[in-house]
Amino acid sequence: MTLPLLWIIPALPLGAVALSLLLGDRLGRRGTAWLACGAVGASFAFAVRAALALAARPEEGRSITEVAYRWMQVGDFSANVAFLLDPLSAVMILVVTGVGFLIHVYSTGYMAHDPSFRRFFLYLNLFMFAMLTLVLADNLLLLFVGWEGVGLCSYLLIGFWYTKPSAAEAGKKAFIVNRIGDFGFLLGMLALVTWTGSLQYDALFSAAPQAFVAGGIAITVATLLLFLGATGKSAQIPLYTWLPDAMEGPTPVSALIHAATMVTAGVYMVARCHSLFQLAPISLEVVAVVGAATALFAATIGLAQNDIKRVLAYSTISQLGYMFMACGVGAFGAGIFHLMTHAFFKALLFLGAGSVIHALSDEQDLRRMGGLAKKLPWTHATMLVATIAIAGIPPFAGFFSKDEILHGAFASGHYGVWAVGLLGAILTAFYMFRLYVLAFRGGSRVSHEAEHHLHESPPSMIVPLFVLAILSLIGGWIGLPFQRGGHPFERWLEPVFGAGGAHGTMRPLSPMIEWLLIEVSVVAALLGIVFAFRAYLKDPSLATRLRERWPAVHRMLVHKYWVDEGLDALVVMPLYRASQRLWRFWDEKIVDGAVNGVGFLFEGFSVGLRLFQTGFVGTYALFLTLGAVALLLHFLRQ
Amino acid sequence: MSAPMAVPLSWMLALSGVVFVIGLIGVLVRRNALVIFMSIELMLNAANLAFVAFARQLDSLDGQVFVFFVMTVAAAEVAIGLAIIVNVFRLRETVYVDEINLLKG
Amino acid sequence: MTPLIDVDWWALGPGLALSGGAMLLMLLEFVPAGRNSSRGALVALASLLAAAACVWRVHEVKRALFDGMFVHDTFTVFFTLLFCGIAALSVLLSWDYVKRMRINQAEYYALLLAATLGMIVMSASNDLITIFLGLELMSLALYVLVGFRRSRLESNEAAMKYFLLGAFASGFLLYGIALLYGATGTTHLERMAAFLAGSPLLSNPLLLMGGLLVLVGLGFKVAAVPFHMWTPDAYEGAPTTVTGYMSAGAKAAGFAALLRLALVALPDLQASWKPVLIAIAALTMTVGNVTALLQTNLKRMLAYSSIAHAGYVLVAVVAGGNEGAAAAVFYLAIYSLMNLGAFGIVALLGRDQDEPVLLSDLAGLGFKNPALAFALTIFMLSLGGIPPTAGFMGKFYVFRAAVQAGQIPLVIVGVLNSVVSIFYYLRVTVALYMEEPAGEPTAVSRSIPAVIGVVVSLALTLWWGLQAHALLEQAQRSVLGLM
Amino acid sequence: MMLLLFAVFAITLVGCSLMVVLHRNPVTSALFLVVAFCALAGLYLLLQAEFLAMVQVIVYAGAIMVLFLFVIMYLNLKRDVEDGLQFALRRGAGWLLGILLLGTAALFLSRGWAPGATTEASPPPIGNSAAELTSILLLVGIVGAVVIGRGRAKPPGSEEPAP
Amino acid sequence: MPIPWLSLVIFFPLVSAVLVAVLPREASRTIRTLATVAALAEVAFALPLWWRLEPARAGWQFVEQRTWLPALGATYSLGIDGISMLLVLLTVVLTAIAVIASFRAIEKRAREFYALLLALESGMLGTFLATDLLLFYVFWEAMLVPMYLLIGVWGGPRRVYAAVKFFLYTMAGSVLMLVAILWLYFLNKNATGTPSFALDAFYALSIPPAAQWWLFLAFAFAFAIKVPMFPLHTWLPDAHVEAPTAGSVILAAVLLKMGTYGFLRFAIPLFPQASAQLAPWIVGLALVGIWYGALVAMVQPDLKKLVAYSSVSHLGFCMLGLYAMNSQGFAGAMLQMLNHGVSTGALFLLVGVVYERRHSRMIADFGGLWKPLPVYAAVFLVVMLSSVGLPGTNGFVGEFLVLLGAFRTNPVWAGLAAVGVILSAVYMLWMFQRVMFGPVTHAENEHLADLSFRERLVFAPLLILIFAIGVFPQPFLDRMQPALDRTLALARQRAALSAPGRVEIAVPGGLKVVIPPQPSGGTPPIEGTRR
Repeated sequence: MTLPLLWIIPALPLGAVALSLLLGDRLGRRGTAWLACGAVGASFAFAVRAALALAARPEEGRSITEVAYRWMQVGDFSANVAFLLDPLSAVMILVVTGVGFLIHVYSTGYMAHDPSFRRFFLYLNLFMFAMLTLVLADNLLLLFVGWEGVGLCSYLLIGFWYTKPSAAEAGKKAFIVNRIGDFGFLLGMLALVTWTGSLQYDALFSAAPQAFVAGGIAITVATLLLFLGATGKSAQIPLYTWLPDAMEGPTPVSALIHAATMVTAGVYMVARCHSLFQLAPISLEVVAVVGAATALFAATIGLAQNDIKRVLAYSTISQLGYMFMACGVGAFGAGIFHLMTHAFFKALLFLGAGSVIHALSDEQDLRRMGGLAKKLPWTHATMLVATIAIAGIPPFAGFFSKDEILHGAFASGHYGVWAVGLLGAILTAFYMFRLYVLAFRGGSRVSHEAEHHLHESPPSMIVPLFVLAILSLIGGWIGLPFQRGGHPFERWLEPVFGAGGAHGTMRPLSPMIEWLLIEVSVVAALLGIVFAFRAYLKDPSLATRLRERWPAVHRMLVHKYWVDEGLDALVVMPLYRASQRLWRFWDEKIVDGAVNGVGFLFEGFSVGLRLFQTGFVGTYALFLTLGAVALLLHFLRQ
Repeated sequence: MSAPMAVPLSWMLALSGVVFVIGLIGVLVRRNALVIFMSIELMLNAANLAFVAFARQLDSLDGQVFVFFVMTVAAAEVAIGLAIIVNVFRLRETVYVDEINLLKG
Repeated sequence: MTPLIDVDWWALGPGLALSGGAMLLMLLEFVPAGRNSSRGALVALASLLAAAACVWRVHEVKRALFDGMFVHDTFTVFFTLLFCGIAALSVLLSWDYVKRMRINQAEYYALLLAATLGMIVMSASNDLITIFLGLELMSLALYVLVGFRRSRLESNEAAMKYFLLGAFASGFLLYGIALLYGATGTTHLERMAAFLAGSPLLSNPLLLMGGLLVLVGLGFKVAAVPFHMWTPDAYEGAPTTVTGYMSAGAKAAGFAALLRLALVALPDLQASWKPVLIAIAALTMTVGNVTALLQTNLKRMLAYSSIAHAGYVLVAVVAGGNEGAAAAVFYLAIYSLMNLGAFGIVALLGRDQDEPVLLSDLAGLGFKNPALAFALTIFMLSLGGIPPTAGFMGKFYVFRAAVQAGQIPLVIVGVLNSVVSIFYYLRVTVALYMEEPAGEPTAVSRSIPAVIGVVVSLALTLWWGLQAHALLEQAQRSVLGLM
Repeated sequence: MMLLLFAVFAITLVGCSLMVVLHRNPVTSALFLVVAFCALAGLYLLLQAEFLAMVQVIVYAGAIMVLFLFVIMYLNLKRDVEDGLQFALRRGAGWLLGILLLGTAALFLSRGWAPGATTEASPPPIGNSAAELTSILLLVGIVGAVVIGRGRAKPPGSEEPAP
Repeated sequence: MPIPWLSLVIFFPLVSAVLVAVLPREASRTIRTLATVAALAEVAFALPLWWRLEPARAGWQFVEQRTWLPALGATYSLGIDGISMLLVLLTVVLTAIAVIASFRAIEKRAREFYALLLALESGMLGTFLATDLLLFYVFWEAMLVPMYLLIGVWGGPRRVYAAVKFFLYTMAGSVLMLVAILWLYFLNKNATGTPSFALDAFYALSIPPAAQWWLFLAFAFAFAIKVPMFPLHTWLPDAHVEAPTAGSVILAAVLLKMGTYGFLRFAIPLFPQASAQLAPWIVGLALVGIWYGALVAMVQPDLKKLVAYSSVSHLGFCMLGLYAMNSQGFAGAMLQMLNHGVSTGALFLLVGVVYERRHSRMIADFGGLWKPLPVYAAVFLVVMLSSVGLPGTNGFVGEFLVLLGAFRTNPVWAGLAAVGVILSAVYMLWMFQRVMFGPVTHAENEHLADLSFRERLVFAPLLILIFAIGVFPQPFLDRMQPALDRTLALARQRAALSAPGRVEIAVPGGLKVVIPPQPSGGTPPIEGTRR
């Protein structure tokens, strides 16, 4: 079997970036589009080839490492630029390149009229490179390169329309909040390398049980630091605030980066380091609790948002919470499974939303939509598929993965987590269908201006929607439950997460209870859907009444619990003011004042000494005599 | 050994010291350049007295020779000093040192 | 037996050459010459060269002259050459300056030679009498030189102050000598040392008081605090070339006498003197530098700076021993050179009527007259002790000697002082390069002899900064004679 | 006898010196100085330095003081006006310092002092070289006095007189 | 006779400077060309050191030794190892860039400007190459003069204040070092009998702990001012802001490195015990510097000042790495020195570019520059990312190694320092946002010219270095590491010479300072790890 040439997968988009930089505007729009999509498409092809090659190997040999070169070696520390292909990274590269390719294609349509067309694809390709590096890296340090690289691209793409101050601000916020996470990640890495001696996965994971006392403080702190990094990248409490703002970027970006791929890097990383987390039960609990809390918390905010993309953003945060919930309860496979299905339907949702926004001439407010089903039939259809998928109605993809997570939570005894997850599922179904109803059903609230230009999107946008809709429908079938020895997806990941994988720590449940769980979750989803239809289609006054009944709650939700404002008032402004003081007062007055003070002191001495120099002979003689007397007194004293 | 000193050396020294200090005080308290100069001459003479007294005590001529040179030096000094003072007076119409302080600070 | 035509004549050469030159010049005054005649300068230069040549011819020899009143040794040779050099440079700098100031009289050079002779006598004397006579010879000549511009108020004010205070200090010196004589029975330095050697009389109050008063007198000459207060006034008022000459020569002569007295006559007294000298050294450096900080008149600023430099030399004196004395000698040579260079440039800068050269007069000169500004900058940096100039080497060697002697606190005071001093030296460069002239830039005299003088100082300042080895060896050799 | 003479001379010397310093009129000061120098010459006689006594009278009391008196007369000086607070302060400081100096010196010497002794049998015939030096010195004195005090004559190369 | 290569490298710029200085003032083209050629030729002279140096060989290479002041034992001796080689290359490259970057910025008095710049280069190179302490000191101080003049003559409105402050501040620090050098010299003389200022001689000298203390303080004070470490940093913002672009570049890129170089070369290996005992204090100041520099940088309205304060922060990382006292820390610090030279140098050049066009450096005068200046913005972006230490750029490798080293010595240090990673992003991105993003707020910014060909040429080598060190750091690490390891070994070995123990230091005035012994050994055991 030939080597799968892993390095070429990230190298292709990077090559496209370089080529684009080199050729500049000579490339033209068509050329740019072909180059960008072609590179990612080729990457996808290589990814498929690599995955097939991997699958062709016997189960125990499903781990291929390719060392490109030695990156750095200092003393006993060394790190390579090396790529690892195993079932987990195979899944990831397929998702990343696959969804990425579709979004590239979609973008050629969506961005067709943007003056910075080339720059957009440059960033997008750069992102693909970084993301692929992230998932293919065979050590944490290289992963970190990709990790920060995607952060950079996210920063650039959020601020793509840089003349919009809000976009620039959002980009900066994303980067900085991510940096806070990276701070944790970095320290976590330092801890791991200091005590295990390596950041290379194999070496690290095999050394960890010897280096750390299971459940000890060191491993707990280290993993929590890593998790802090994950919360930053994957927008979990407390570092989630950047993601809603990130919607300032172009919609394909939201789809690719802030839904399908980058934000899941945290989940990937936690899953990748599962053996470390398993050494630290407390950390796992934290992961589960943070995941569950985020899932619920973001869902509640999603209830009251009116910006179509923001609803989706909070939904993303919430869904990412589910993934962490899965990891936290030990169901890593389920987390990755949900990661994959979520990539499909959330990308679809965003792209659909993009299509809507595109059609409505950049209108994003749900209150000025409605009744679009007839005008945008393809968009409507695909969006509906995605909405059902995220709501968790069988046999759509979301159902399988979410059910898996809830099952894992229940089976591992995290009943509270399970309950929160279930509640989240109701809310998810509700706000997603609220979005659907407000946008596509009912009467039109579209402004005249927009009405006039209303049109269905071009094929370059519709085709990716269609493909993704199919994936959202069938993507979950590889995870059909109730098969002996786990379902195919889980078996595929077994070499990574170990035999019994996700269920390693779980009590097997009786089939009856499993069925019951499924029924409960389906019913929950349906409940949400029905309520959404009731409140927003059948009886719109219901929503209003609810709003009026609990105005405080509503205000709180609309303002997202005032978290941004709170952070601004409690952290940002004080820091800013303190820095001002530090500069204006401490630095200029005290520190520099001391320095200049020495100067003034000497000048003062100088002025004083000059006073003695009166120009009178008498004074001079007096001082001369004084000197003689002083000398005499000195000797007298001896 | 010389003939026994009728006047003890210490008395002579005390006298020379007193005269020296009187001259010194003159320099310090007077403003007239000429008087200051005269006071300086007093100081020099006090030193001369000390020299002579020591020479007597030590029975050596060195001291006396020294005094002779000092007198010569003093003569030259007076010539130059008075010339300078006269010149100052010609330009400024004063010999009060307190009125002569263009240069200071 | 031919004692008359012995090597003594060569050793006496400087004295003969200089006194002969001085007398010739005085006679020349009776032969009328043009206003711009250079004959005085030429004669002076010739006698200085002759003096230097004579002493150089016998620089390896050590012997006593006049039955021990003078001694011709390496120390004498070094200082004789130094004084001849200082005087020669001063003659070069004065060449056109005196013409511009309309004081081009042969007496000017005659007095210069007389003062130089006085300095040489001070450095060569082995007896307090000749030290006193040399000092008076130098001082009297300098009093006149300071007041040479009779019609300028500043000049004769300076002369009067210098004279009155100088005579006052001479009184102290004389009384001190009298007491030393009384305490030891001799004025001869070596016999004094012999008398004191092993004697229990070291704490004799007469001796201590005598030393103290002599210190006052010599301290006045070298401008050590608190006997320094005449310096700025005299320096400012005197004709600039005279200022340069006296700041270098008189100080070096004072130190030469002090060193000889301290090392030859009173070596055993050093222990009791050390604390006093430490205090004086620290005070001298600090007062000189701090007072200089805000001066705006260049000459006055340099005057204060010269006070501070006396402090550095005193640090070397405090260090004592071979190394300390060598460091003092070394420093004096370097200091004389750079200070003369600086004053030489000030002399070049003065306008016709010798307006005081203020810092603001230098504004914009840096790019108007780059060569001159460069030279002045180098002299300032050298005075400040910034490598790679001779001033750094001088300071370095002084501080090295002091560290060796364990005087680390004093060295720290010294190095911090050099930081303070840099401030006002930098002000000169600030004016030169970083300020725009308010009106017409200051005129610069184009005197070729003076330029030669400045270039020589500049070249040596730089050369000794890079490679001071030869001078260092000479300095070390020069003090061997004293031990 | 000697002591009596010493007392007389000493009292005259100190008294006249004080008058030199204290008297407001410079002419009087100069005259007192002459007397003081004469008293000093007397002391020299007591100390068996007859030659010096003679020189003292001739050179000091004669030549130098005449020069002084001549200059004082020439300058036609009035009585000194010496007042004002600053001056009073300085005068106070002057007296204080003078007395302090004297006092400390006396205190210091009272610890026991001893004159030295001539160590070598034959004192060197000094004078030879020193005399030559003094001749140059006197020459410088003359030249200096001439240069400074040249009056209104304008030799070539000399500067314009002051306005 | 072998070619005195190092002397050639040191003095070639000086000779060129003299040549430039004697050209007629009007020949501005010739002056510029000559200066450029000289600077590039200097790069050509120095570049072969990269290959010719054998990093693994112990001791100095390309050694030159001549008598200088035999009476004092001072010699003219030069030598190079991996550490100084990299700094020499940094110096020559940055000087060449500074020369080329000044073409348009300096029109007045160009002759003097280039001459001084080249003379400065000589001084800097000499400082890095001298292996005799007196020679080192001479270069160290001599270099102040040209820098002082560069700031003072071609600087901004407060140039005189800044220049004089720079000079006095630096000198105040270094004179005490001179005293320490002398002390050391006599210690050595007393121990061996031969007077010498040779660094190797001092390396072999056993220094009593109490003396080490004072000596270390004197050396460290001089270096700390140069670094600059908090709270001795206030000369830096002034000097940086007022200096002309080339001056700021050299100042940031090279001059500050002399401080860290001094620590690495002198303070740590010569006085290892004092170093170790004071390490917590120095690290404390470094950490304060990291935080403080970043926070103060955040609120600066002036671009140059912002970059200047960011230097304080970055150099804090260098110091932290050095005082981690292990391979990673040393390598990180060394790499960070290079990185800071490249990145901050580039930042100053970038500020200079807009300053040339707009004669303003105030952030408020810009905004939306991306639109008129896309290439400029892109370069700025890359440099900024390198400065915040984004992986893939040089900054990351250095920062990571520093943090790794620090973590190994004390995890808390690393934790506190890592906050700097966040803060640097905060101030840099905010600045970038205000300058580049948003609408064009000032009409005069609409039609600014983008980078010219010459300017692109100036930035090209820097961008290449940014990525080269970021992606392929190993060649750089290979060259510095043996020398760093030897230094570290030397320090450890010297520390072992005299047993650690309580040190009592008599302070003038009768006080006594007692320093408890430092627990030796590596990382303190952390609960939950198995060693």
